[in-house]
Amino acid sequence: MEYKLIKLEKIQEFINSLIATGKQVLAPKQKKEKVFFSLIHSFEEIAMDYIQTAFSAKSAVFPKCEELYTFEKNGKETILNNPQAPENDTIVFGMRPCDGAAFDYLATFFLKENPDYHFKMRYDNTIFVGLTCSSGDEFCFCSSVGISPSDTRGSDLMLTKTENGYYVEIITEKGKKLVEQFANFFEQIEQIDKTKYVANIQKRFDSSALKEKISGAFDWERWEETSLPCFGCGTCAFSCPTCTCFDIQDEANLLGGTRYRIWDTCALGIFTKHASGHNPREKQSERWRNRILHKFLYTDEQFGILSCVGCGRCIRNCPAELSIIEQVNAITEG
Amino acid sequence: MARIGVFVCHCGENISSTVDCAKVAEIASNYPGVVYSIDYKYMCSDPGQNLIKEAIQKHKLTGVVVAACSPRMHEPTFRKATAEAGLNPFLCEMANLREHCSWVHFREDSTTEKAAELVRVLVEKVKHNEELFPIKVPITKTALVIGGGIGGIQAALDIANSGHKVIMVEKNPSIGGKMAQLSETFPTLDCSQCILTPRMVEVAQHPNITLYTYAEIESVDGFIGNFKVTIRQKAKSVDHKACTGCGLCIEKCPIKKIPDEFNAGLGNRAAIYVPFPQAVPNKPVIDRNNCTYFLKGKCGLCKKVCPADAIHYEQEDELIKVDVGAIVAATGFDIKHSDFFPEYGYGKYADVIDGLQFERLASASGPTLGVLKRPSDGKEPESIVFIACAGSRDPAKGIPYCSKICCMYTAKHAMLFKHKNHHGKATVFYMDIRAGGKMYDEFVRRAIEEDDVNYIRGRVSRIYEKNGKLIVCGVDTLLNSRPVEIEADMVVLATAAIANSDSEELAQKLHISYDPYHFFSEAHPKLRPVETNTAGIMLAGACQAPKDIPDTVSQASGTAAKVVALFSQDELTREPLIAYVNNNTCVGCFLCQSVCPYLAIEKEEIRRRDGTLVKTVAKINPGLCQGCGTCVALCRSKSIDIHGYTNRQIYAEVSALFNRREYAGV
Amino acid sequence: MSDLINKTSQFFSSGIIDLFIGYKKGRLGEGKPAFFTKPDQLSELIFDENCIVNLAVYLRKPELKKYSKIGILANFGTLRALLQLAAENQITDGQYLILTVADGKVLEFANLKAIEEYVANNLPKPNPERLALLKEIESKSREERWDFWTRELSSCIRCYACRAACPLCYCEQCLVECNQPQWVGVPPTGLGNLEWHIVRAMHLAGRCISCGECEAACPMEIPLGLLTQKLNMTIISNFGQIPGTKREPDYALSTFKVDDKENFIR
Amino acid sequence: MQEFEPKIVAFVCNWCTYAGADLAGTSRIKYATNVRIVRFPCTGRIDYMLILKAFQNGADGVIVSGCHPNDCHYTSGNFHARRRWIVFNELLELLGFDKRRLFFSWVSAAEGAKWANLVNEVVTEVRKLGPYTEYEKLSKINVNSIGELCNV
Repeated sequence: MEYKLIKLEKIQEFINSLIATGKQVLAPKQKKEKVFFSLIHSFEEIAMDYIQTAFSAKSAVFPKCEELYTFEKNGKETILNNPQAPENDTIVFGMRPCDGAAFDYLATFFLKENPDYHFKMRYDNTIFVGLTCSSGDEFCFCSSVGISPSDTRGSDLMLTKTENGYYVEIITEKGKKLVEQFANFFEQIEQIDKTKYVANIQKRFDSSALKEKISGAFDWERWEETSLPCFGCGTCAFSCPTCTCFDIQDEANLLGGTRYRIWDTCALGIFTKHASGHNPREKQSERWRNRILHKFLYTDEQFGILSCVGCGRCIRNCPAELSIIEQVNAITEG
Repeated sequence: MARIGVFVCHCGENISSTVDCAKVAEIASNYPGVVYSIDYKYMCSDPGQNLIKEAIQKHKLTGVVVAACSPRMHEPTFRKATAEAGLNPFLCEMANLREHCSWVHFREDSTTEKAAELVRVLVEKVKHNEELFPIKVPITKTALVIGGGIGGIQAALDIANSGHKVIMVEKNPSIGGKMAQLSETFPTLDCSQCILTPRMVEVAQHPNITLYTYAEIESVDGFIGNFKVTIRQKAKSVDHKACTGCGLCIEKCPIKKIPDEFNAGLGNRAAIYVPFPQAVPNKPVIDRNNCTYFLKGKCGLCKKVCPADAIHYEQEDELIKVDVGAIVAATGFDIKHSDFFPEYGYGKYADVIDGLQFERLASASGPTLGVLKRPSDGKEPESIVFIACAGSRDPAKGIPYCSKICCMYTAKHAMLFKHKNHHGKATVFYMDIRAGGKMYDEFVRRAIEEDDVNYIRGRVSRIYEKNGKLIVCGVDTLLNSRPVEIEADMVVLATAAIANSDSEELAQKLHISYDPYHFFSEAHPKLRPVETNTAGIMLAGACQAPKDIPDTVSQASGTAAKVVALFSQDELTREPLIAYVNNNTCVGCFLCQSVCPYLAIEKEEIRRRDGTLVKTVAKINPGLCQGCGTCVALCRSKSIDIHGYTNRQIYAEVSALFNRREYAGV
Repeated sequence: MSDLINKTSQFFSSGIIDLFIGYKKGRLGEGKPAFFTKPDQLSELIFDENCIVNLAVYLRKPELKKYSKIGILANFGTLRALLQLAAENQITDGQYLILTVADGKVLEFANLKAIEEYVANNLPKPNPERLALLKEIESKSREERWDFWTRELSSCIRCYACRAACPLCYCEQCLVECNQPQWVGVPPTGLGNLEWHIVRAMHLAGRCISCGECEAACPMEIPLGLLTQKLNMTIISNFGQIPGTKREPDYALSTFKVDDKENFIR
Repeated sequence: MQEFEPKIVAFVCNWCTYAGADLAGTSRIKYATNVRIVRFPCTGRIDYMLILKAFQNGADGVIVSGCHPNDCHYTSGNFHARRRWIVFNELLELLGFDKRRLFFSWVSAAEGAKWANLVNEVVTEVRKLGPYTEYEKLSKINVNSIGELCNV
C-alpha cells in the first residue's frame, strides 16, 4: 500500500482540478439542516464538517431514476437502445467508511451472480474516496456490525484528516491512477498510526447474541408492538446505503418510450401487493420485520454479509424516531 | 388485440371539399390496431351503413370509428348500424370531421392533417370502449301526488284516468288548496268553488285514487320507478269510517273562537272542525293544539254527543309505507301577510288586508257571506285602495321576482268591489301591468274602462290612519311623480307569493333542488320545465314558481303526461353512460356525495361472508345518475369512473393527440 | 404532567381504554410517538408544545384493530385531523377517547362537537415566518418561481413520506398507484415529481388541516407544505371553508356558490 | 422560416361548447386548424391532470370550455369545475407554471362565433409564446442523475 499527504490548502485545488478535467464530483453539500451527496461545481460547495450525510452516495451507482433502455416504433419495427456508459469518471468524495463498506455490499449484490449491466457501467467508472470519521454520534453503530470508523473497505482512496492535511491511503489501482493523474497535489509520506484521528464508536449491541436470536426471529411476538410508531414513510430504506430494491416503470406514448429503474422500498404496502389484491405483507409490522430481517439475516444467508453497515441514517431520518439499535436490542433480549 | 375499422365519410362534398378523405383513410390504415379503413361518399346512406356492417362481419372488427359529421347528429344512426352487424353499439365512436374540421377550415394540408389526427384520437379511444347494455329499471305503476290543490287534483285525475294508481297526500284536513278559498277567478269571473268542487269529489270517488288528507311525507327513498315513501297520517282523532259527517260534534264543541285558516283568519272555527262546507272528505278532525280535552284532559263533549262513536282521542299518528314509481310535487305556495310591511302599518290596521282575505270577504261562502265588510267595524267600504307588487319585485324585501298572479287578481278584486258597490271608489297602485295571457289584457282594460277603476302608476310609501280613514300616500309617476294621497276605508295588498315555509324540508326529503327563494327547481328552465333533476319526480303548479290556475292546470297535465309516459313501459330503459364505483379502492370518504346534482351517490356496506363489515363504500344509483361525471373528476383515488368517458378512454385520447410522425405514416 | 398520567392511568384501570397513543421524550427533547398498553408504562408519557407529530396518522393502522378502545393524546393538529376524518366518514363519534392538555389542564372531549367548539375557539393565525416565505416566493417573477420549484422538486425521491405522514392521505390506492391509466409519472423525473406534488396539493386542497407533517417528514427538505398552505389560504379566502373545523362534510371542492368569483374565464 | 404552428387541445363539454363548435361548423365560420377537440360529458368531468397530460403530450396550449354558469346541462357540473379551476389556477400560479398557455372559457351552444374567435385568439397568443419547451424539459430532469439534490 502507498501513502500520500494532501495539504489542507491543496485539497481545494485538487477538487477543482477534478471538476476542471470533466469528472463528476459527488460530494457532501449542505441543504438546510442536512448534508446530502450532490454534484458539485466547485470546492466551496462541499460541506467538509459533518458526521453523516442524510443519504448515502449510492445514487452514484444506483441512481434514483435510471434509464434501462429506450424504445421507439419505426413502422412495424420496434428499436431498442441501451444506454451508454458515462464518458467521464465519477468521483465520490468524502464518504464515510460505513458507506465504503456499503459499496462493497452493493457490488456483491449487483455483480456477484448475474452482473447488472447498468450498475457495472457506473461502478466501473466511479472512484470512491473515503473519509475517516473523526467523530460520531449516538446513532453511529458501525462497530456493532464489524466495521470500523476508519475502514478502507470499498474505498479506492481513504482520507484521514490530520494536523498537516489529509493523510491518503491508496487502496486500489483505480485510486492509484487518480493520484498519479493529479500527482502534483500529493506529497509522499510514510504510513502513520491513524488511531488518534479516528472516532471511538461504541458498540450498541451484541452482534453474536443477535446472530443467535435472529434466525428464529420471524415468529417473534413483539414485532407489532415495537413497530407501532412506524407509519411507513420508507425514508429508512431510501436513505439506506445498502437498500437496493427497485421498481421498473415504463413511460411511453404511441411513438416510443423509456424503461426506467427507480428506487422502491419494502416499507410501502404496494411493494408486495399482488395483482389479485392480496398482500402477503398486509401490515406495517410485517414490512418492518422484513426490513430488519433483510439487514441482519437474509443477506447473511445469501451472501454471508450483513446488509447493515451501522451508518445510523435510518434512525436520524425516522420521523417517528424508531431506532434500529433499540429494535435489535429488543430482539436480542427476547 | 384490437381490430378497428375506420370509415371516412365525404358527406357529399361537405367534408371532401376541404379534407382529402382518401388520404385520411390511408393514413388511418397505418394506425396501430386499425385493420380496415375506407372512405365513402355518404356513410349515413343505406349503402354506406351496409359498408360498415359488412366490414364489421368480414374483418371481425372490435371497434368502429366513423369519421363524418358531429356525433350529436348521427351517433345514434351509426351505433344502430353497428348493433345490426352484431357488434355492441357502444363500440362505435365518431370523429367529427365535418362541423369541427371541414366546414371551419380551408382546403390545406393542415386540414387533412387535423382530420387524420381526430381519427387517431378516436381510434385510441375506441380501443378502450367496452360493451355496454342499456340499464333496465322496473317500474311501480303508482304515482304519488303531494298536495291536493288544483295542480295536484288535475295531475292525479289525469294519471288516474289513464288507468294508473295514484296516491294523493294532502297536509290539510281537506283537499282544494288555495283555489277553494277564491271567490271568483280571472279572466272569466266564474265562481272558483263551482268549477273546483266537482273535481274534488271526483278525486275522492275515483277508483284509482287513494286519498290521504291530514297527512304529510315522512321520508322518501329509492329512485325513479322504485320510490319507497313513508306517509305520516296525522291523528285526526275521528274515525272517518264510522263518522257520518252529521256535524253535531262541531255544534257542541265549546271552543269556537279559533281563527279560521280557510277564511284567512277573518272568521272563527271550532276545535273540532271541517275546514269548509264543501270539504273533501267532509268529515271533521280535532285540532289538538286548541282542544280542551287534549290541553287539559277534560271536556270530551264531542265524544259524548257523537251518535256514531267516531271520536277516538287515543288515535296516534300512523306511518304508512307505499311503493310508487313517480312522484308529483304539487305543494303550492303561500303569500306574505300584511304584517310583513312596516310602511303599511305592520298589520296593525285591521283594514289593511291581503289578497286572500279579500277573496274570503268577497266569497259567497265567506265569513260575510259575500258582503264586503271591513274587518275593523263591519262597515261596507266606499273607497278601497289596491296595492300591487306588495313585496314582489322588491330586492330590498328579498323578493326580487314577480309574483305573476297579482296584476290579474288585483284587477279582479277592483272589479268585484265595483260590481258590489257601483258608487265605490277603487284605486290601484301598480308598477307595471303584466297581463300576458289569453283574455288577460282585455280583462284589465275592462276594469279600467268599464268599471272605472283608477289605476295609478306608482308606489305607495306609507299608510296611516286619520279620522277613521286610511290615508294612502303614494306617487303618480305618470304625472311628473306628483304625490297623491287617497282616503280609503280599506286597503288590499297584493302581497308576494312565496314558497311554503316547509318547502326546503320537503325538497330535502325528495332530494330535489330548489332555488334561492325555496321554490322547487325544474330540470331545465326551457326544455324540461315539469321534471326535476331527480328522475321520476315532477312538479305541478306554484311550488315551482308563482303561477295562476290555467298555468298550474296545464303544467299538471304536462306532468301527468310525463308520468303516464313513464308508466307506459314495464321497464325503464336508460343509456348506460353513467358513473360506477370500484369497491376495491373506494375508501368511503363520501366527499363525492355533495358533488352529485342528482343525489345518486349512496352508501353500500361491503361485508364478508360471515356478515362482518369490511367497509362502507360509495354506490352510484343507476336509476338516478345522469352521467355528468363530476364525481369522477373529484374522486382522489379514481375509484369512480363513467361509462362512455372512462379515464382510460379519455387518457388514451389525450395521449394520441399530437404525434406528428404517426401522421406522416411512419 | 402527573394529572395527565393519573387520568390516563385511571382510564386503563377502569377498563375504558386498552391502548393509549401519546408521546414520550425524543432524542432532542421533543415528543416522539409512543404507544402505551399498560398503566405502568405511563411514567414516560409527556405532552408539551414540542409534541408535534400528528398522531391521527396512526388510526388507520390495521395493527390497532385488535384494541377495543383507543385513547389518543391530541395536539391541535390531531384534533383538526380527527374532525376532518369524521367529516370524511373515516372515524365515528365516540370511537376514540380523545384527550388534550390546555393551560396545564387535561381536557377530555365528550364528543366531536366538543372538539369542534374547542377548535373554533383556538384556531391559530398562520405562522408569520411561513407567510413571509410564501410571500417571498410569490413575489418572484414567473420564470423564477418555475425555476425555484423545478429545482426544489428535482430533489424529490418519491419516497411518499409526505403521504405517509399525512393523517388525511388514507386512500387504499393512491392515485399515483393507478396505472390504468398512469395519471402520475412514477419515475422521479422532473415531470413525475411535479405531477405528484400537484396531485398531492390538489387532493389536500380543502382538506389539509395545516399540521405540517408532510414537510416535516420530507427527507429531502422540500418546502412542499407551502403548496398545500397556499391552496388552503385560497380556499379559505374564496369560499370561507376551513378544513378540520367541522365534523360534518363541508368540502370546498364538492360544494359551490353560484357567485364564486374568478377572473380568468373568458 | 416557416411560422410556428402551435398545437392546441380543447377539452369541452358535450352540451355547450361542443355544440357551439358544431354551430361554428354549420355556420361555416372559419378558424385556425391548430385545435383538436376532446369531448367530455360536462366540465365537471374534466380532471385537471388531463390538462397536464395534454401539455406532456406536446400541446402548446390548452383550452377548457363549457357551459356558462347556470346553463349546465346537469345544473351544477360547471360550478364545481369552476371551483376546481380557481384552486388549480392558484397552484399553477405559485408553481410559476406558464399559465399563458391555459385558457378557460364559457362558450354556449349558441356561440359558434365566440368559439371561432376564441380558437383564433388562442392560436395567435400561443404562436407568440412559441413552442412549450419548458414543460417538455421536465421529463429529462433527474434521468440518470447521480446527485441527490437539485439535478437541474
